[in-house]
Amino acid sequence: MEMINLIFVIFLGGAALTWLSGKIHSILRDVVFLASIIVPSVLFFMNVEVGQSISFSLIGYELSWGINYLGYLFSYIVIGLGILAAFYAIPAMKGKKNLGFFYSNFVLSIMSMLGILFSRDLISFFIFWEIMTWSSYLMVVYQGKDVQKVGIKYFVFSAIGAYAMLMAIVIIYSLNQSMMISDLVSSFASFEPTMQWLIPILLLTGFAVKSAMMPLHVWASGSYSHAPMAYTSVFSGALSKMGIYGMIIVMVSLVPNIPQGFWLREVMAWLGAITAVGGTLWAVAQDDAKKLLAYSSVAQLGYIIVGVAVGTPLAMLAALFMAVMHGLFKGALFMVTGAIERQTGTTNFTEVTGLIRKMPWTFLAALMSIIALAGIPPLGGFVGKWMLYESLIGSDHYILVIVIFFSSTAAFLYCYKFLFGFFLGQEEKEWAHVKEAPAMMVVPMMILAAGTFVLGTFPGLILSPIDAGLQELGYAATQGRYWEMSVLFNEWGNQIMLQPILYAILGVFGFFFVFLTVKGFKKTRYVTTKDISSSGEVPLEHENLTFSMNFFQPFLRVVEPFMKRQIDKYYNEFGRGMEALFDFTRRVYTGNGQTYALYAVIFIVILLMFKNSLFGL
Amino acid sequence: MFEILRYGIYGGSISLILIGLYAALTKRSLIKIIIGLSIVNGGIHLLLITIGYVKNGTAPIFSPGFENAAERMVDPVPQALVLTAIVIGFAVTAVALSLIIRLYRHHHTLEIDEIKNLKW
Amino acid sequence: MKKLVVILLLAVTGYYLGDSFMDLGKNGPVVETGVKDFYLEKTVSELKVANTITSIIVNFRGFDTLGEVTVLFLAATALGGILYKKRHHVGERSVLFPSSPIVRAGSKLLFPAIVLLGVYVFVHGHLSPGGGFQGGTIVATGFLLMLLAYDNFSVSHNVLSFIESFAGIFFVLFGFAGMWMGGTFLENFLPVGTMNDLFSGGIIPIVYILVGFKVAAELTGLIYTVLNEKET
Amino acid sequence: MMFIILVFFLIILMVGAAIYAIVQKDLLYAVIATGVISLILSALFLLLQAPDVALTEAAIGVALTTIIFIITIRNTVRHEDDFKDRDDLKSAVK
Amino acid sequence: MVGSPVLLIAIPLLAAFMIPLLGMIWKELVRIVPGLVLAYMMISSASMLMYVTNNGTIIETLSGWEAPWGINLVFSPLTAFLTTLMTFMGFIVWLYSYRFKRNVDFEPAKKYFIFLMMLVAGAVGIVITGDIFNQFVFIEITGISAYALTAFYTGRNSAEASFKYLLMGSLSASSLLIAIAIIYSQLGTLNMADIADKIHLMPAGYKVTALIFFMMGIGIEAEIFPLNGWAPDAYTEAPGPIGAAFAGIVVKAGVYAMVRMVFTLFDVSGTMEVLLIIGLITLIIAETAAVRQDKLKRMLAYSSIGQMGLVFVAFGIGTLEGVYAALFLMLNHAIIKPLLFLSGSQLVFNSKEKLIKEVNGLGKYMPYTSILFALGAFAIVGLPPFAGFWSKLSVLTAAANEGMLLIIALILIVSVIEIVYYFRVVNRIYFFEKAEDVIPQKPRINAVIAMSILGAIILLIGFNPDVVSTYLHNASADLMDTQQYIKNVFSVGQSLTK
Repeated sequence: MEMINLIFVIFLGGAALTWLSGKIHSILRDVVFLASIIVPSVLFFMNVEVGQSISFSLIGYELSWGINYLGYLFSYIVIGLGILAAFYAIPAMKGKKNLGFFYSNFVLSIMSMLGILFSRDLISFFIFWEIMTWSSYLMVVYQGKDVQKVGIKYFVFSAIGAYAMLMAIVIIYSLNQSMMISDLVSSFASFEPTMQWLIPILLLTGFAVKSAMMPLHVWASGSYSHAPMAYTSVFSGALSKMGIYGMIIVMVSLVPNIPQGFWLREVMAWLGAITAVGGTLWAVAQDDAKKLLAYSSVAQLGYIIVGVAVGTPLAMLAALFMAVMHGLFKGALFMVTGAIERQTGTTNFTEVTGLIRKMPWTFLAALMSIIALAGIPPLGGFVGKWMLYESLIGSDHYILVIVIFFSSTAAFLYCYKFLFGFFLGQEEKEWAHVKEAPAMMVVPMMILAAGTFVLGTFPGLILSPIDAGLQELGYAATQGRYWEMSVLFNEWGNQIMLQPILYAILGVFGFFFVFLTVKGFKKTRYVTTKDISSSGEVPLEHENLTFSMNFFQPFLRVVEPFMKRQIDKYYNEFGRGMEALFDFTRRVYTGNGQTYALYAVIFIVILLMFKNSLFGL
Repeated sequence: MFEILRYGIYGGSISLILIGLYAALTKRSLIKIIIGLSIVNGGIHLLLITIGYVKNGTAPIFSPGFENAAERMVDPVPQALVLTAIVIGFAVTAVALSLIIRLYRHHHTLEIDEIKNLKW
Repeated sequence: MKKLVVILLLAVTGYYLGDSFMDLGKNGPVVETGVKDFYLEKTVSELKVANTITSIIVNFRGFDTLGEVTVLFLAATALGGILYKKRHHVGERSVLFPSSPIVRAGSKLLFPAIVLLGVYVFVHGHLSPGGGFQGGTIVATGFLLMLLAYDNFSVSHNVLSFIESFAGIFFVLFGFAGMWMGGTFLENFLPVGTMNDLFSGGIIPIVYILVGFKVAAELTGLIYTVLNEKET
Repeated sequence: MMFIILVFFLIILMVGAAIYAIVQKDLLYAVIATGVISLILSALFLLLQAPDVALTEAAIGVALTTIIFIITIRNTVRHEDDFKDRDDLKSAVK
Repeated sequence: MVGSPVLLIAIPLLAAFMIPLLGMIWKELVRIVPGLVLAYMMISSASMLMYVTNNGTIIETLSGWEAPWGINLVFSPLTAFLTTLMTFMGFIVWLYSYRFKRNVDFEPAKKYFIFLMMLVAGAVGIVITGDIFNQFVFIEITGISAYALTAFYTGRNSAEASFKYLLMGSLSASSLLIAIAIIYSQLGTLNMADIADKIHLMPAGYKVTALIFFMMGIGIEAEIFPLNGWAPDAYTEAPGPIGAAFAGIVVKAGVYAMVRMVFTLFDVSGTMEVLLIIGLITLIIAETAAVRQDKLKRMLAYSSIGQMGLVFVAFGIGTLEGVYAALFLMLNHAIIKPLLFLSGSQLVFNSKEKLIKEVNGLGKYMPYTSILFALGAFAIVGLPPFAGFWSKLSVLTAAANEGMLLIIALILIVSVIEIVYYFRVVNRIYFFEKAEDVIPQKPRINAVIAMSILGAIILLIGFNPDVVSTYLHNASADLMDTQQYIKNVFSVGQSLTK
């Protein structure tokens, strides 16, 4: 059997076995779960080279599976994050009910993401896309919190996107009788202009839903925060990247063939920028860590979309680099949130504070990934943002630069809020019992945080596969000489230019860490929030005095007019109106049998009266 | 002359059909509706028989000695169809009436406007 | 208002309906030679049956007749099912109108005559007008008369279902026999005698007699079921 | 000629009976009018050289259908627009 | 080849006449014998399907007179495919409803199984007969069985639903008779092939009038929009397995009659567009009406009507691919919707009102039924890798090849609506809390087997649609080729034509 088939068969069988073995024993289930994710991944990295492919035909459609460089790059994100999250999931999900359901869905969604990267034709692309959609949907509704609202919203948006994609697919099939993506790319230039506009727009709609672009992002906050955190790290880190993957294919191989196609690029870039700003502002306003991270994911994906849409080689480098980075630090942050939720039971800043001494390692991971998110050197976020700015300036998008810059500065606010709200500040008595999360949860997030550090120092590690992917898409090969593109890199090797500063900062960083841990054990007096006397009067017990209460009130008061417009509201109104309409249409079926007979006579009379026009007499 | 006969019978049967349909569509009593449907059936049967009728033809029954009177005979096929149709119509009417009896047991009325428990 | 709408709709329907038959009245069908000439010719030459309608119903379109007796059978069964109540109270029957002694005597006199007429009609179905359906219905009317005249006149359900089941079974079995002997279902495999003879036409009279029994039994059972439906 | 006049007379009678059956509020009379329609129909069939159909229509249409209608009327209501026990009708229709 | 086409109708009739006698011998026989008969029909039609796929159409003449004089049965790839499907569904429904309710006493049980058997037999007759009046008779057989089955439960509103069905049914019978009268008056024949041969002689006006009356008469059986008022009530009030039988058997027969008439009998231009428009209206109105239902079976009924509308849209595309897609849709719908009906009626088994909110949280108490219902819901909204996806894909492809982009968009929008209401129910089953007064009912073993077979078929078609595609291709080619049909029927000298 072909290795590629074997991988997917193992995934499927693993999903089924995970479910079944849960009936026998929980330890067995965990083992089977890990095995059914790790074994195919190892097989994939060992035995599947780029370019090798299998093809078979199903009811007249030629299907073909195989991996290319771009897919290989994304498979790093998917599989790396997937394995870490799988390890993380086992302690994180301990004690929850129907875990077999959770685990097999986990395996299924990993399989479907890998399948999307594998599929070289549109049909299997769509099939794996839909499997990914419903498995992630089942994850979103897994905890059973208002499923009828959040879950249905997520699935309806995904279905709209997927069906737009399906429409594009059937149109493509009707135009050139083949489902191959390569045939589409080769023959796209010969389509007539309406199709040349319609197809990319439909496809981009499908991808934009998954990557939470602005008008279609409303599902994101609810779904990201309702799924179990162990899955959300994959959901936000890897699954949203699938939209980016498709978007790159469309933007790079279809859009350049469109006359005046750059308008599409501009529109996409601006939508991405608006997404970034809006996501950032909304993230600042949140008091719940999950929602904050969800909106910050929306914002980060906005940056990536900007990079993909601008589409110069440097912008592509930036976008893909940021995609990888986002996978790393956002996965780590969601894991941190999950750990805090598991230890304290809540993720609300206004309730839990001062965990730094309780969970130092979690704090360390959070700190590093926050630094990476905020784009402060030396961690990887900086490299990506820098390259993005440089590419935008280089391609004369000055206003975009300003917008992006604003949003990334505003991003500092929620980064600070996240860090402060959980870890710093005084301690509440009620969290005195909190312990550090188990090692199996800490190690994955530490690995991810370290990944941000490593990539920040040696971006060449990931830049070279990115470069390979871009060459495949037809960009000029840079032979790994990135300094020709960006001033960021220095001549010798692909390292960051300002190495001394980097290591100085590293020293400070390490000192800070040592100081922190040492200071942690010193005898000092720790005060609680209630241990203050404001002008002589002692605060009441029940009033919430944590620092996170209305954290950024002045800032929010400033930006409030921009945030009053919620797209969400319009969608809800629309849905309600449609339901009212449907409730009206079904009144056609009055329970009266005579009316039905009357309908029959009306039907026949209409046909008889218009028979000349209907039947072409 | 013969056309007049034909048109007359066609008109009679079609008007019977229409009257029956009118009853089925406007009357509010279930029994009236069923009466209308049976009237419609009668009209259709008459229509079918008239299609088969030829000018002063004879019944399609060979009496002894007239074995070759076939060309003056009326069309036997519609008569066979009507035989079947009559019996089927009677069967449906019987089922309908028994349903009416049960409806009356359940709803205590024959108003078709009152029998609307199932709607929308 | 509704009446007006209905009248308008029906007017349109009637117009087109009449229109589609007008031309037929003037200059006949577009295809002059239908299947009927074949039927008339074959009835005399091959089936040796006097009554063409009988030959059509039983032989040419015998499958329709099978379906039709099935419809009657289903209707009788459906009546039983629809009006089914947990406990039957047979005997107490809805009396439509109290019958005078004269009616009783008259119906007692008339009953054998009616049944005899019916039997005659469906035995001679292939020679003279009439046949299984007509005879069966006539017999059923005879039973109806008795049921109306005598409040305590009752027919045994088992006997009725025996008769109709056996009639139906034999109908289908004759079809199989035709398949076995002649090759096609319901084929006329018996020798056709001489025309206008009581024993002529092969299986046609036999099948028609079966149909007669079946129809009589089913209609009687149907009437009986409905009559036993006392308003509760 | 006589034949045509007879047929027309029967048709007019039949249509009249049909209209009567429709407008008559008393269902019993309406049913009997339907029986009359069937009777005229069988006569017409006889005139149109369809004796078998005439026999069937006479037996089924006139006798059996009418009697089943009458039994149904006996078991339900006789007049088109009178409703027995309207009060528990409210309870029944719910 | 086991048996011959006529046996598919004669054997059930024989059994139906016998069952009252067998019931006097042993009461259990009235439950077993219909099952045996349905199993025989399934096996025989399946084997004949194999035969037909290899050797071409079987034409069987009845009572020794070949077409157009006698009635003939046409067992072409299309009819063989549909017959196999319907008999299989009949057997599944029998298997499910064997001892469905315990407290049913002997008489109703006997009648139930007789009517179920005759329902299947009548539908098979509608499909395989080659004579319009014979088709009318079979429509009546199916209709009376359906009325009786709809009114099976006393004490509910079933009589009301049945009466509405009967009202519409007798209207359809009348209009069918009128259409037959017009056809016969002009062409002097009743045989389908003969009519298809001579229809071009007929004046266009009468042709269209006859077509319209036919459309109304058959459209009532096929649940097209203005004529389907009876359907939701009948589906709701009939016993659960009978709802499955309606969705899987009766409607399929109606659709077959419609398309046979439109594609083969009449050569009227523009009929396809009319079918397309009617199908679209049916699809949209039914699916939107299904969103706000509060009874489970009623929601399923509206969804089934909508699927039929989609089938008509696919037929209305008018190309070979369209027909192929429509047949694929019919197959999938005939497999999936019965599964939904069976498992759904098991979910609301003990409730009086059959409300949707009574399935809350039953996923814990009856896991197997719930997973099957969820599988059916996933499959019918067309999510890969389940069966419904392939048929939806083929419909869209067929429409795209004709350039009907608007229709594609409408179909997809409606599918989103479908997703909404199905997933609400699935969420209720799994993620809600069970109400106290709801008593879960464990399905009997035969019901479990029946549902599992359907689920397995859904997965099989979903993962490898090629198992059915050859039959579907033959069937669609057979439906499109009118001349071949006429030639087959008239060349009965050798009754098996390549």
